[in-house]
Amino acid sequence: MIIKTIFSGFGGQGVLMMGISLAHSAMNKGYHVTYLPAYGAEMRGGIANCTVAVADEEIASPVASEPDYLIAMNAPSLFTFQNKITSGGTIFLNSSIVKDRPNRPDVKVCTVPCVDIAQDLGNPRVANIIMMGVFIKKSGIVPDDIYLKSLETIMGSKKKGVAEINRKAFAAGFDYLKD
Amino acid sequence: MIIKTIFSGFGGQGVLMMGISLAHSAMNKGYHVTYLPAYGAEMRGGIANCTVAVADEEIASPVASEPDYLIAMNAPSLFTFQNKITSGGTIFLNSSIVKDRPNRPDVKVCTVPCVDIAQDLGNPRVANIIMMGVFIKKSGIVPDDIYLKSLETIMGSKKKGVAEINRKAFAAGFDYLKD
Amino acid sequence: MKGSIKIDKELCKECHLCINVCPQGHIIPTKEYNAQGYHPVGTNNEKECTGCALCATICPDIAIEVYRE
Amino acid sequence: MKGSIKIDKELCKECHLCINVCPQGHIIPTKEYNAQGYHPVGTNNEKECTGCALCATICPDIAIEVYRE
Amino acid sequence: MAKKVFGRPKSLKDKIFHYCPGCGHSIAHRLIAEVIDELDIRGITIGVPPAGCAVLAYNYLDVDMIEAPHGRGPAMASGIKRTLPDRIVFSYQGDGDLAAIGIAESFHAANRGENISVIFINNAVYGMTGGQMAPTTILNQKTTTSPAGRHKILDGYPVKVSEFFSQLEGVTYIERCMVNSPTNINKTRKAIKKSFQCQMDGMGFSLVEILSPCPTNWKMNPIDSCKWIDEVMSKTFPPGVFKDNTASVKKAAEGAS
Amino acid sequence: MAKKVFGRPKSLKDKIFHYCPGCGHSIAHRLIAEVIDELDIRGITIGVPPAGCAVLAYNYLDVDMIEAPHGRGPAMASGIKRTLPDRIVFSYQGDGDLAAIGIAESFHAANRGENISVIFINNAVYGMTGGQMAPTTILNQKTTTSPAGRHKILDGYPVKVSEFFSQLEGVTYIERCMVNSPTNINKTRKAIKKSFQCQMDGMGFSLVEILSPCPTNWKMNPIDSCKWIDEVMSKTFPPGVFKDNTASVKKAAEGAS
Amino acid sequence: MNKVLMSGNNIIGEAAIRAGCRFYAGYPITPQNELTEYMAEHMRNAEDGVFIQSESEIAAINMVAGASAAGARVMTSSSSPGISLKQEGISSMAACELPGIIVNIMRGGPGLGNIRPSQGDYFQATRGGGHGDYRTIVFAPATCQELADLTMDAFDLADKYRTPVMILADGMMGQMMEPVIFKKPKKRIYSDDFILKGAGNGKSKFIRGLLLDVIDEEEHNWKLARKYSVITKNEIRREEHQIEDAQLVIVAYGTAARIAKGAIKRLRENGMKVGLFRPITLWPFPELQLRALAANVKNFLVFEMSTGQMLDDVRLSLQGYAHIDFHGRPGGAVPTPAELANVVARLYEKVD
Amino acid sequence: MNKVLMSGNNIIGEAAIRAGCRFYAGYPITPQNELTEYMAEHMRNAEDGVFIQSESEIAAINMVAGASAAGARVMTSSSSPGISLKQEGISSMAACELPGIIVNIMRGGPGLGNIRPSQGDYFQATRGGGHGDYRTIVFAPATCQELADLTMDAFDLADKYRTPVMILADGMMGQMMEPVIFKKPKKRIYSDDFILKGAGNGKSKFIRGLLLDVIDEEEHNWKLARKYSVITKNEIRREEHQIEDAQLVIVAYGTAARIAKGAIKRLRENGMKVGLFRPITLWPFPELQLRALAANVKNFLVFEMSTGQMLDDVRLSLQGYAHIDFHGRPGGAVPTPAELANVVARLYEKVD
Ligand SMILES: Cc1ncc(C[n+]2csc(CCOP(=O)(O)OP(=O)(O)O)c2C)c(N)n1
Ligand SMILES: Cc1ncc(C[n+]2csc(CCOP(=O)(O)OP(=O)(O)O)c2C)c(N)n1
Ligand code: SF4
Ligand code: SF4
Ligand code: SF4
Ligand code: SF4
Ligand code: SF4
Ligand code: SF4
Ligand SMILES: [Mg+2]
Ligand SMILES: [Mg+2]
Repeated sequence: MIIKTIFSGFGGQGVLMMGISLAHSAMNKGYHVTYLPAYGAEMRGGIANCTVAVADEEIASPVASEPDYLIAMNAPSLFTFQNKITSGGTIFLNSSIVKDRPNRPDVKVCTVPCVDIAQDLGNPRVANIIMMGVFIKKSGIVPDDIYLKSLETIMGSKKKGVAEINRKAFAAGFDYLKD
Repeated sequence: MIIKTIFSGFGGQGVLMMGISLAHSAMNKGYHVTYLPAYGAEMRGGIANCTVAVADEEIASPVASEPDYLIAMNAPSLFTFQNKITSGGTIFLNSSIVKDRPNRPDVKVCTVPCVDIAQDLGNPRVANIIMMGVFIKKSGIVPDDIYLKSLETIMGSKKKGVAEINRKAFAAGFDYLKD
Repeated sequence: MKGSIKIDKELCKECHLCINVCPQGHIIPTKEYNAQGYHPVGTNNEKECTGCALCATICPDIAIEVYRE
Repeated sequence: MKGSIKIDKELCKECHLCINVCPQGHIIPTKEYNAQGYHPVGTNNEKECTGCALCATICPDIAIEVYRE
Repeated sequence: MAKKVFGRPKSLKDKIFHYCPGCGHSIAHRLIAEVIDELDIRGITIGVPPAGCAVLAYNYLDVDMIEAPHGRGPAMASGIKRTLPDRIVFSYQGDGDLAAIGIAESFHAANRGENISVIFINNAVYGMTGGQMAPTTILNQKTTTSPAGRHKILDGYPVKVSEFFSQLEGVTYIERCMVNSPTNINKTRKAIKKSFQCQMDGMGFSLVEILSPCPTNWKMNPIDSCKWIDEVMSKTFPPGVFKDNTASVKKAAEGAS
Repeated sequence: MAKKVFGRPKSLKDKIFHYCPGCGHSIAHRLIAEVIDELDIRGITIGVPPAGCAVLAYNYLDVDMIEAPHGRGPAMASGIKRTLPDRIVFSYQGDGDLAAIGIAESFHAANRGENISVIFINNAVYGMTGGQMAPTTILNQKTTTSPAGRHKILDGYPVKVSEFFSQLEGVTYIERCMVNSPTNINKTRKAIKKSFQCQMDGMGFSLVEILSPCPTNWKMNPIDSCKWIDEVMSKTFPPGVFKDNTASVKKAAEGAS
Repeated sequence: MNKVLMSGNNIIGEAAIRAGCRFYAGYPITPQNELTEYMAEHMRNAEDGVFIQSESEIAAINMVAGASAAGARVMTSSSSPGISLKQEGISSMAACELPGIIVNIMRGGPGLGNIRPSQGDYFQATRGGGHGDYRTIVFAPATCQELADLTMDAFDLADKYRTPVMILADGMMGQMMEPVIFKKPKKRIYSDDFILKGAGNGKSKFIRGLLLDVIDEEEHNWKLARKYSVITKNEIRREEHQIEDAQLVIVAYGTAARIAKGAIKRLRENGMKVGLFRPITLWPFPELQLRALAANVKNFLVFEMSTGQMLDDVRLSLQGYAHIDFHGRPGGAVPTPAELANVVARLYEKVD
Repeated sequence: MNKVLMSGNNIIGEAAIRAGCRFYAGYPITPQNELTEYMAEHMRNAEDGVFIQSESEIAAINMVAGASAAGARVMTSSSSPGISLKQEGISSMAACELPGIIVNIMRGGPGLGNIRPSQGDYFQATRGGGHGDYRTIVFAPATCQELADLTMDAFDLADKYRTPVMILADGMMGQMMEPVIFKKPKKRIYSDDFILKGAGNGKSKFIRGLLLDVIDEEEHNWKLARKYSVITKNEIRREEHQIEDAQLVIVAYGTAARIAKGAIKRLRENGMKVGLFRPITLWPFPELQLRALAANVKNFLVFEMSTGQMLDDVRLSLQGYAHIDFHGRPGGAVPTPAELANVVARLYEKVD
């Protein structure tokens, strides 16, 4: 089994952290993982993205020819990556911002108004964690408890209280899809 | 025909100029020539030397495997080069300074007390020109008038009067060997 | 003096320097998005613009044109 | 004060700085050659050395040792 | 009818700056374009942008430009100016570019008194590469390579380019300005104009240092960044004219061949 | 019995200098050796000779030495000193080495206040390579690359290293001396000693500039060369102490960790 | 020891510190900044650790040379343009036989180029981009784990042979995160005769690259050449992957080799017998090992993220014994395994 | 035109000025100082001529790049360590497609080495010692006359292909005097679209090597690669000397080739059929021309004043079709023709 996921969005939306948290939790679950950010530090603006591969064997290439999942946090991300997704793959869309929809009939779409949900929680910055809640549930790559532990480890050095907020945000996402 | 000559001495003795003047006059006589200084400008002190090749055909290598002539203006020059001279070649020795003699039976030696002669002329700096007088006569590579013209061209940019002094010095050398 | 400004919302990067320098409070934040992903500023028509051009002078992105009557 | 100097002729490079600074005129040129090809300086015993060491101080080649009684 | 009193300068291309919100580079670019417009020298100006956040300056300034390797702008500008002495040549440089890797080239171009203008953006960090310590990082300032704050013994002192370069005989005019308020921005425009004018008059090397906000790497919002320049940064780097020989050099130049 | 009052310092090897007759490098070497003897630090001293006529300094000075690429002595010395903070580390440099190709490394080592000593031989030319113009060549001085004399507009101005580096906050002590007379030579020895002492006391960066004759490339005899330093060269480069913070730095250092 | 998820740049820093590196000097440049930043944060916390953000790449390499001469384990890092600036210094370290690690996290070039992963500096790294007859050992890791391991090994080899060692990776390796386990570093073994610590009461020493006497310099050159032969004999490393039955072998290193592995997986799923030969030391190049393959394999594809540089070494190795094709993606382009698989598949058809 | 006796360094300077070079920047270094000094004296006398003694080699290459962009014919010169310092700048000029001449009068290396003639910078010159996929045309003259001719040609090719061109010689070539006749320079032909002179009333232009977009940078790399193919097709130069009946061919360039000619003379006098293949362009290397020889000649001796660098190109050219021996004299050693003849004679015996 090998699963490749692309996370993509504006610079400030925390997409790299989404990828790292997935990679970290998958590592803790015992999988082989790679995390590959597309890098733009010498260039201001533009979109940020990263690719995470999770597998039960050595991962040959961290580059995704045909990713299984795309998490698109803004419209340019959708346009850039929608044609790379493997047939039968899933696109997670930040529908608070992205009004467009993919033009491919062979991929599933999961729209998540994660910014709105975040605003409801009183913290627009956790939209990415909410999205992760949805993604972790839907993809089933790692159990939620392992993911939450990783999230805490990663955020560890930062202030207290944050953990609580993140947990709530994750739960909101995890519970968003009732199916 | 190809004739290779090494001029060697202390830094201030004007040995490079000796070589250039030979090369220049041989060029003017219509020969192929190369002039190759051994270079030490990043190093103070030590001996200066140069190799001049004169030939009636293209000169393959400016490096002398077995030079025909050595002009040794000081003792270290004699020690350094005496074993390179071709069998039957000639060593011109500044006998004013060099008390030693070559230890090879198969080379000719021509001792010239050129510093003493120069001092007699009232100008110790022209010892090298005096030696050239001897050398040009003995080697017969170029006629004396061509040599003198070259000497003037080379010294050209310098002050007048110098030409006169040089001519005299050359003549003193040229006439030194009566045989 | 009476003036007015024209904000090019696509150029605005939500730095709010203009808001900070406008002596009239004529410029305000908005909730819209532009194609760059920023919330461009807008004008508050309740506060009058004098055309002093302080906002345009400090606007790093030349998003503001200033007019005077 | 009475002094004397010892010149290492092999070290001397004929710069004549010592001659120039010696207040006594104790140092003079020579016509000999050393192995380096220079004419090393020598002493003039007609002029007395005071051992002031000015010559040694300026000698670039440390060719002069100075002694005092 | 309403009259436009402020708009885009002609010498700027119609492109969105890639700079971060509130970045001083954007303002400096505009000021240069305004000066070029005012002096009507667009057609004879050649600019040399640096490696740094302003590496893409040629996307914005509508004059001939050639990118220099990191730090080498003044050498390149010297080559251009000596070849085309009647063109207006400027080098645009960040603090890392000018005072770290490029200190030799800036120092010697200044010392030679090259008749060029240097626009020097001091934002106290390496912006482009993500906020490392620059020569101009102030003491105790935290950056990604001085996580505990710049330490004077271990990291040395903030380099005061304007003060320092003023000591060089080759230098004609140096001023330090700021782009953190409309007033200061207008002063900066004047300084840039003076620098270009100095060159047009054949008076030699000039440099305008501009204290410029980098909200991204200062990890402050743009408004606080402007305040920080006033309240902190300008204490280490006081604004002002550090050298102005334009009057006397003019005279000397008239005397020379 | 006669007592030896002047002889070869212990820290000099028993070798004939390769320098030209009347060369100031020879004197400077001896002075360094004398100071090392006086301070009894031969065993803990590490020197960095330059590319320049003094490239072979390790043949003479009997201390550990490592040759630096041209101009990079202060960087190398910084690396050594930071690794072995209790050793005495000095960089020995010519004017081309320090002020042309190496200006960045000298500038920043000084600015960082590295606790090293720089012995700077200013002979107004590139000696080793045959007498080209140096940053310190004085105006109108003829060299092989300024055959018509150094031209201030085309070639720039003589770089005043001591004046200039004194401006840097990281610098503790700078003095300019000459080795053209016994008196000046003794002053130079004192300055070198002070510089080493400054380092031994942990007080930071110091530099001793030495106006030094290069008879060969000045095309003068050694005696005239010494005169030329007095009468001409020292007018552009006046001797003196340009900075001396040893007192105040000592205090500060005692306060710090 | 624990598995941790770290980026390549940070892994190099951590591995270096664990290996006893106590002196780092560097100048920022993308895509290796995280390494400089890691050192800024962690080096000064290490006992006796020195971090200097140097004024330039040139200063960095010379600081590192000085610290190496003074006995420290040293490292500097940069990316392509900055590595070009270090060439004089690297040549000088090689001449002075100073150990030290130089990390090049390559980006697209020439000139300022861009900041994407690229392999355009192969020639510079393997031929000595500086002047004169010298070589540096060049490691080309392909996984984060290998980055950790080889960084540690690099210090050991640098000491063993008194030579600069280069770690050549690219922006992808630098940025990418993978789980990594840091092995226990070996005890530092080196002869410290050459190290300068002050002469004490003994004889003073010097370190130099200048040998004005031709005989000395020539002998020094041959001495270095002999050392390089010994290294070539002892230190070659390479990986062979699925070559037993291979009809076609891809030769690739670093990131390109990973992509190649991905491609091979796809190709094998489609029944194409493709293998990989991956040089781990680029210099010394596994010439004989590669030539040995040519006994059975008649088709090779060199795949590089450049217009073709290692290609020369492959041609030198194979000496006409096999057919060589080339696929290159220079300038920061990172092809997907699928793309490469397509390229290989087309060639494979012709093979059959 | 008159024959004059001049040193190689001065010849380069004079030929450059006659070819219309109007901008020179350089920094002293032995053994090329006479060139810098020649320019100091003569450039400022030439109309519009600019001479700058730059603060460093790095400044020089970038001044030259600027002047080139402004439309001047430009040159800089140095020797080995200084050329290493120019690598970033050369890479940048290649990326920006700026014409310009870089003269390397090689000395013994690595490091400070010594100031004797050497050929240790072959790899650096031919592989691009700087970062990224680029090449420079490399001329290797072997006589003073050729130095004059190739210097002029170098300017023409630099303009024609908008590329830096390197003249690679050594201290012996630089110091040596031979009679020389300066040919009439060709009229400068170049398209000046890329040159910056100020936009006037037209569109502004820019010159850059930074191409952040991967697609742009990759295409730029392939564009350069295509240009290099065209150069390889059109500009290869070599000399073949007494190869018609040769049993053994020496491959050597520059000074080494001259020594080889001397050796061949001696060998032929002793009845040994030895010839010389002399690459005049080191890049592009006359690969096919050399391989063609292998049809008749089965033994080659590569002779370099290094530990063996061009050797790679000879091996790449001959692809196993002939036997290759190597004789090297690195570090500034200049063997005599007699010595080389001995070496060859020993090999020749085995040939028969
Ligand atoms: C030779 C070289 N070294 C390093 C870099 C990486 N680099 C690009 S810009 C920069 C510094 C930017 O800082 P600054 O000059 O202050 O400009 P800013 O971005 O702050 O405006 C660095 C280190 C490079 N491009 N080339
Ligand atoms: C990179 C490099 N460039 C140039 C040189 C040649 N070089 C050696 S010493 C020197 C300058 C010497 O002048 P200075 O530093 O003033 O020392 P001096 O010989 O006058 O004491 C030069 C240019 C070199 N060795 N390395
Ligand atoms: S022109 Fe003046 S008053 Fe009008 S919006 Fe701008 S700052 Fe405010
Ligand atoms: S200053 Fe300009 S960019 Fe900033 S918020 Fe105002 S209009 Fe937008
Ligand atoms: S000063 Fe020294 S070297 Fe000079 S002449 Fe006197 S003894 Fe000789
Ligand atoms: S010690 Fe004094 S008096 Fe004696 S020789 Fe020297 S300078 Fe003259
Ligand atoms: S990083 Fe700083 S300097 Fe660079 S664009 Fe952003 S705000 Fe401006
Ligand atoms: S050239 Fe000048 S500096 Fe060099 S040794 Fe001779 S006199 Fe001294
Ligand atoms: Mg900055
Ligand atoms: Mg000097």
